[in-house]
Amino acid sequence: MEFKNIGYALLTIFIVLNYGLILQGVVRKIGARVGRRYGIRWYQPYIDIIKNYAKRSTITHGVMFYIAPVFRLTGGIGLLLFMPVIFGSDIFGNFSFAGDLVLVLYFQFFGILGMALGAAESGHPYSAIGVSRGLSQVTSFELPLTLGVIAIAMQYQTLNITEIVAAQQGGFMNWTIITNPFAAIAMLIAFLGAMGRSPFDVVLAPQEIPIGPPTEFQSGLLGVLQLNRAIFPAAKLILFMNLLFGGATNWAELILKTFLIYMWPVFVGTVFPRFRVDQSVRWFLTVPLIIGIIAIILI
Amino acid sequence: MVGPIYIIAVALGTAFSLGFFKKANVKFSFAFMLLAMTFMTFISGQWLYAFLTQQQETIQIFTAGFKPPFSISLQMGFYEAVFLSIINIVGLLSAIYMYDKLKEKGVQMMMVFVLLFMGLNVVVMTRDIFNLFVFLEIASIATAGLIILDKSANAISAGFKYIIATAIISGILLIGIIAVYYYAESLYINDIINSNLSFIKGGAVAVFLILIAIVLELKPFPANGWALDVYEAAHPGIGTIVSAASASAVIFVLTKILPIVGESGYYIIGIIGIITFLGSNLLGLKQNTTNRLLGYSSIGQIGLLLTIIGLTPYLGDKTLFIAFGVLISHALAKAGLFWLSGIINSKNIKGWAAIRRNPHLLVLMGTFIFALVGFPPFPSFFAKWELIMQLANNDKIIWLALILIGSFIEGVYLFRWFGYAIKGENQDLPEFKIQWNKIIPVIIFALGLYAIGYYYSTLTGSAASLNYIPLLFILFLYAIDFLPVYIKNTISIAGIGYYLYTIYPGLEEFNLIFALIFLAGGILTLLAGYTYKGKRQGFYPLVMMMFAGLLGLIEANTTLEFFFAWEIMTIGSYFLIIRGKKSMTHALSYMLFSVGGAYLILAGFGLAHIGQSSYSLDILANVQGYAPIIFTLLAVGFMTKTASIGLHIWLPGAHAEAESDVSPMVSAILLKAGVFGLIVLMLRMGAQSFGSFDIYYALAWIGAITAIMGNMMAAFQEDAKRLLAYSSVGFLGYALFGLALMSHLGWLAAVSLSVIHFMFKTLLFLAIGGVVMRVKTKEMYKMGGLIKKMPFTFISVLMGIIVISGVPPLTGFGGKWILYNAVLDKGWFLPAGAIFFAGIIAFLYCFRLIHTIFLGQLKDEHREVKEAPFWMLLPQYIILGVIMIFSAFPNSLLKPIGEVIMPYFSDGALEWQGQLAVSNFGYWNGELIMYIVGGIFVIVFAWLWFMNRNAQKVKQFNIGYSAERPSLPETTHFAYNFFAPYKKALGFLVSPIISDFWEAVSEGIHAIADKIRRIYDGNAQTYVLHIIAFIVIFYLIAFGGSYGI
Amino acid sequence: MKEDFKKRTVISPEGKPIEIDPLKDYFSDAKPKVYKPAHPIIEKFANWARANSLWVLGFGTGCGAIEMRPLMTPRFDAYRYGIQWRPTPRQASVFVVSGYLSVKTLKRVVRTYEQMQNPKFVIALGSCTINGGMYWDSYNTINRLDHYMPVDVYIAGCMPRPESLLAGFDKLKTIITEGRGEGANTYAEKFDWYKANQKKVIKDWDMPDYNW
Amino acid sequence: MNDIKTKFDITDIIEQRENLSFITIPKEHAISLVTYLRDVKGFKHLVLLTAADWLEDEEFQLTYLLNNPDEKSDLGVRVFISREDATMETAHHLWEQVATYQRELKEMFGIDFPGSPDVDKPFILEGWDDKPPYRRDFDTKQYSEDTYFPRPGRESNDPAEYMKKKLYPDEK
Amino acid sequence: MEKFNLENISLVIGILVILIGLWGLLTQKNLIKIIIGFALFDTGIHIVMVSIGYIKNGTAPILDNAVDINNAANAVVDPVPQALVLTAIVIGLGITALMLTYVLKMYQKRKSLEINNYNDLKW
Repeated sequence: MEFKNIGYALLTIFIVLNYGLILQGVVRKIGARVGRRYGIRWYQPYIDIIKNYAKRSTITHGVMFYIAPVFRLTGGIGLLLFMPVIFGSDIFGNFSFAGDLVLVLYFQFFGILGMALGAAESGHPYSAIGVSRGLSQVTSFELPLTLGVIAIAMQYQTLNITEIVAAQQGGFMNWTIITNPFAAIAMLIAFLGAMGRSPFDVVLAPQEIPIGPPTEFQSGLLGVLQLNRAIFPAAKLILFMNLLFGGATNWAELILKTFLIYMWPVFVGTVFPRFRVDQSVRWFLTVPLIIGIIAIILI
Repeated sequence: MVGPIYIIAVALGTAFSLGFFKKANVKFSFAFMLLAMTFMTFISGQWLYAFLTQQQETIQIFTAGFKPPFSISLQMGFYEAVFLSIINIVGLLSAIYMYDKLKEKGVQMMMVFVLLFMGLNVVVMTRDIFNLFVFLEIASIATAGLIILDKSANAISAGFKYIIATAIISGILLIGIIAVYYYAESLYINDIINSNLSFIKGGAVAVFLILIAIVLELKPFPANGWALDVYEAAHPGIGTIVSAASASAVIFVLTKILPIVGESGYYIIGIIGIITFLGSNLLGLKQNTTNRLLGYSSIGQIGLLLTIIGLTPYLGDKTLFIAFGVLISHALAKAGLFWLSGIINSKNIKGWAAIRRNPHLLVLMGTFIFALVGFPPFPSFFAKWELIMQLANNDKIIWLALILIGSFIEGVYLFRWFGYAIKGENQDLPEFKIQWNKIIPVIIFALGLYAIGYYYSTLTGSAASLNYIPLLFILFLYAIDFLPVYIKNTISIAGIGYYLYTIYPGLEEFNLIFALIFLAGGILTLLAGYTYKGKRQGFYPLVMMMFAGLLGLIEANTTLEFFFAWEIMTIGSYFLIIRGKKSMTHALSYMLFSVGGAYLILAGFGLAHIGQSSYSLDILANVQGYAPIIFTLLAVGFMTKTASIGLHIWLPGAHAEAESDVSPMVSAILLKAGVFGLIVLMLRMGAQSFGSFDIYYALAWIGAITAIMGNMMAAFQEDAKRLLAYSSVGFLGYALFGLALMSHLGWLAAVSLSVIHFMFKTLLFLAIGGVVMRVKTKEMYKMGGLIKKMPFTFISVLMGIIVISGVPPLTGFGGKWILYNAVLDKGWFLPAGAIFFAGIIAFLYCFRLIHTIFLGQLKDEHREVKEAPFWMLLPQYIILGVIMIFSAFPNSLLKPIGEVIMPYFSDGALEWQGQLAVSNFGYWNGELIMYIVGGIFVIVFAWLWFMNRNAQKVKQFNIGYSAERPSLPETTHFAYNFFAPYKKALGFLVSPIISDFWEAVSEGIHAIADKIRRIYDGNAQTYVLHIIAFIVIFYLIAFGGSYGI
Repeated sequence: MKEDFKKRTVISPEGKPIEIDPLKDYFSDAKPKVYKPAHPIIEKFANWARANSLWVLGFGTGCGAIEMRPLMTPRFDAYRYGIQWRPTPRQASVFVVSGYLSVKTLKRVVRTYEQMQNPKFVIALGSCTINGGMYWDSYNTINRLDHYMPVDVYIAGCMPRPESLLAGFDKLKTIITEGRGEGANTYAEKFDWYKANQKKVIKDWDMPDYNW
Repeated sequence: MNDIKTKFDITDIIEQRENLSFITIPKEHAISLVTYLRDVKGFKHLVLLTAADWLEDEEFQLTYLLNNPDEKSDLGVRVFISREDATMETAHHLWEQVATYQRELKEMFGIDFPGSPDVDKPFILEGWDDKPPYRRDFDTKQYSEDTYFPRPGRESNDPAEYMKKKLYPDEK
Repeated sequence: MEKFNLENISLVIGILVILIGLWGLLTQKNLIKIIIGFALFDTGIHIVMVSIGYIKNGTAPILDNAVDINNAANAVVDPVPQALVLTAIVIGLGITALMLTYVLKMYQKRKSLEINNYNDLKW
């Protein structure tokens, strides 16, 4: 590791952050257009973040509450940096030499756990309810995801993401989604849960428990969370792109692929209504689980 | 040397001369009687000494100067001397014990008493069967006479039943004797033996009648209702005599008679014995009446002895060792318990809670109970060990199984009783006062048990190396129990530390790792002991006993040492667990699972010993046959300690109810004993399978399901310590899974997870223990918001749960990463999926733990709660430091473990490049991750701090609450049934199927016992009918179709 | 005052009685602060962002709530102006008080307003908030919202149509960009006056002076 | 109806419609009548309990409006109680929800119902310290002007006049 | 006719008395009658004992002139069973006496001789 890596990492974060924000805006815009609305401006997420940072007063419920957004954003950035973003690029390989796929999978929880703790310290019952729902849902979609990951790791005989991407080079017929469809389907369904969009958005459930865990967060704290909301989904998209869709050799390819992958939960989300938690837990542990098991058996 | 004939002379003389004393001189006459008893004891003891030290020859005494058959002959040999000593010592101490009663009843009773023992003495010594009959009758008439000591109607009617039954039995005996005489034309036993009666048509029947009569004197199941009533109703002193002295004498008679019967008699004795053993213990289950329970236990023990005698052909020259071990433990322990029951004076076993008022009495009772069940260091332990080894060696698997089942059932009711004594909650406890004459005999017998136990251990060839130093240390701690806590704590820590220091150079491989977990862990948890004030009576000896056991496991080279240590550990932990609040039922279930598990281990070792001369643990490596069965038995035995699914139900309660610093000991340290056992087993036995079915695959699934179930149940607990306890269940599931993989990485994962589990579970249990100590409740939803009051505890819990959940950068992730790689190496994907599912479920309970206790709303009552005591925090922060080091430099933990595993599994080892671990599949650099995460964290935090440095601190009700505001913290803290939707979706998985199963088993057995015991309807005639039916049935069995037994 | 907010004595785990004053112990009693605007250039940029990211907390008190809903529909689509709805006062910047305020409601409105973070803006909807409207002589309905909290924009009407609302939001944007949206600071500066007015009508004042 | 008349001391009966009538009864007998109606006559449902202030007669009028779901008919029981001593027997033992009505009446009219649960707790007004507001001698306009900072310059116009003047200023 | 010799007859009678005694012991509800049953049982055993020791045409086992010393073993009735019977009778007496003592005590306690009244201890 050299110090220039840090510079490269900052560059990656910068690009992905912007990409994430724009993606967020564009997707919401698309959602609005589906509903025959004009929708927000594509740069609205930027304004929101600036607005939140420009808030003058902040309240805090305690230490955990204060550093929860830090945990969250660290989780998001870490997830991004532990993955090779652009295949074959020294600059955007980031810190993927520190750990493999297992690290990436487990590092997701770093932010989730930290956020949950902070939200809980706010003392707001809705936060706790949101966390309860969120964790319940995470546990359930993690099972098909794990099965899919094992299947993929076995398929390529490695846990090294770079090598997994390398093995998928040379045309889309080499992509995992073609070569190992069951694992890919199981993981893509789990991906729906991971993105937290409808029908699996009961965690935030704006009409029900205001917005779940972040209910009490405001101003700068919320701003940090918003940054994470830009980076974290983008990082997840990149992970799935790397695992299932052959990775990307340049930014254009990355943007195209991740955008299209994102359309999958967006599409499902605009079509299906919300599941209750027990329903989604049950659902994840039936259909996707069976697909995952088939994927394992077929190895 | 005083001739044995003087025993009779003295007894008779005393009995007659007592008649001259007047009632006024009752004290003097008692002294006179005592003198006589002492003299009898002296004579027998003197002979015993002579036999033991100077090679004394067996002597024959012929009365009236004739040789047999024309005279009555007595024999004094080594065995006679032993039995006479036991009987006379029991007699002497009984006399002392019954001083009050005898004094009250006067000289007549003393006469009867002396005559009873004269009868028993002669019964042992005589070689003439008619003489035998006469003195048996004298003994039973005397017994019946003594029963009247108690004036209650029950005692009298019991005595009547007794006399009717014995009269019938003696009638049978008489017929047998005369018939034998008819065929053998001699009453001298040696002559009868030579005449081979069993091969004569009628002779066999005659012999059978004698045999069955003697057996009936031993109260075989089910023809024993009369004896039970006596046990229940008569004075406890009588119970002692009947159970300890008379039974010993009759057992001896049986061994005298058996040569007449010949080889085939053993078979019948064995069957009767095992039926008695099982039946009587089964019925004992439903007993609540102390003395009747003891009666059932007595009969059960005699049944075991009969079984052992019946198995003589297979046990060979070990019979004596085994039988005597069982007999002496039974005699001393049962006598002790009967005497204790006379002191406590509680008819119902629940009333025994009264015994707690005097802890020393409790120690005595514990001694007797553990001796009866066959725990070390008592003779019965070695006897049972030898018994199982020999049975296994002779392929008597069914007998082995039945004996273990019987012993287990006996353990159930004895420990239930003991539990009531230690922990039972009972309002109106009987008052009792301790008289010296009553307590001294009890103490003598308790000490005798220890002494004989030690002597016995030296007789066992392989046990010579048993390590008694820790036990002496325990004794020392017991002696200084009156000192305040901090002194004893320091001494204990110093003791463990010194021992660790001395054995450290000799340790290697797994022994080193586990020694560190056990002993260093012990020191850490003991540090928390400084928190306690006062004396903490009885705590330190018990703790040290557990650690002595754990230590013994590590030092064990032979199966016996291993088992010895295992049992010592069980005793210590049992007492530690039962010290907790409301722990009675949990401790019982712990004990039962432990005893059951121990018996499986015993059976496994026994089978492994087939065809082996050595007792070394290495015999496991080349067992002769039964390999998969041995493996399964041992594995299941060890899994009772690791609390794998199905065998886990003892754990949550036991761990949750224990004291704050005991929970980490039993949870973080004790469970590792099971892991250690599994490692010892797997290293030596290697891969095993039933046909094509791989046992390890099954183990992996068991591990995976244990992990899921443990974690899920943890997520649904309201009780913080119970949550942690279930979490232990789950985590040991991972360890089991890792071990089952049988690969380098699997073992690396399992061992490192064990180490990590030890660390974080100690951390968490201490932290939660500190919280519980402060807030005085374990229900999590009653806490909340404690972060502001106990920030240091919060930090350790936070780190603990990050480690549990395996989130990078802390060290828990290392275990998960290795497990992933191990699984991919091995190719067991479905259980792997389950294991990782379990890992994710861990998040649920982790979050719940920290949220409901430390976050959310602080409760009214807790507004002035203080931080946990320093001595609770100190060990936590030591562990925390170690965790941080292991997290940042994972190879400091994993590399040594890997090197230990290397000789056994070398394939697929990790390759270390600095802190970078490389496996076949992936790589991981703990140090780098730590830096990266730390770096990002600091930068983001700095940014946030810069933007929001002057944030307004608000209080707990300042929340956006739909324009309202909360009014009570209780209603605002979302904590109860935290994962309600999850429970709705998956709760069916954690429905208590397993506890229901065990409960149903237990209920069923109890119901059967209840049905069967209805045969004892309390009517003397029914009992006579039982006796006759018993004779007829065994006649049919013995002569089924053909003559000749 | 609700029973739960009265002083009570509980027993600590050690058995010591503890006096609890919920209003003091459970609520912060800090006074609001006046936050000075930053450097004009930064402030100008910040105001632009604030103006274009109006996160609305709708307080539907009466019939007015009905008129808010259409703003989200495709027909009016307030989102395109950067107006979004936020369910918690912590995150919202615009407080829309839609309609008449009974004394009881006023208490909640004040509390909610105080829970929002500086800078915050108030849009008062309908005649009732201006002068009581049809409830001008009611014994239980306040007449002028601006006596109880700083109001940036009044939208007259009974009720105002969604178009007026949009016009009002537009007006608010102008006010913010011009740097006149300092209601939160005004509130802090004239805190005593506002409090006196509030306490005059809210008879059972059972909360701290400032609800953080 | 005749049955009631014979059994109770009815002072007045108004038969508004076929299925709606009002009967007036002295205060002392009201609850027993209501009980009778509920238990015997099938008026199982209490529609409402309300009051009117007859300031001039120095009386409050309480109306228990009962409904007979089987016959689909309503019956109002009117009770006049004096304004001076505005108390009435409680009826919460007949219908639980009456307690709520009585709380409201206590708050708004100052009619007391001794024994009714929580009758003294504030119902919708929090901390009201003036005369009960529904009493007609309470001047709500005055109160509002004193309390709620009336906006100066409020004038009211007849909309028809105003628009006429504005649109057709020339016409008279 | 061999079967109907003295020893066989007494043997059969002895066994019959034993059985009658047992029958009485098992069926009678009165304590005294039960004891009588036992006494019969005991007596039966004694008869059996004596009859087993009997040698046909043997004389009393007294070594006087009537018996040839060298042939004594065949000529006299075996003396041992007779000695045994004496002892057994004494013991039987003792037991019977003790039983009666017990019955006395029991009667003093409960004023009843019905065996079913003494079933308190069971199970």
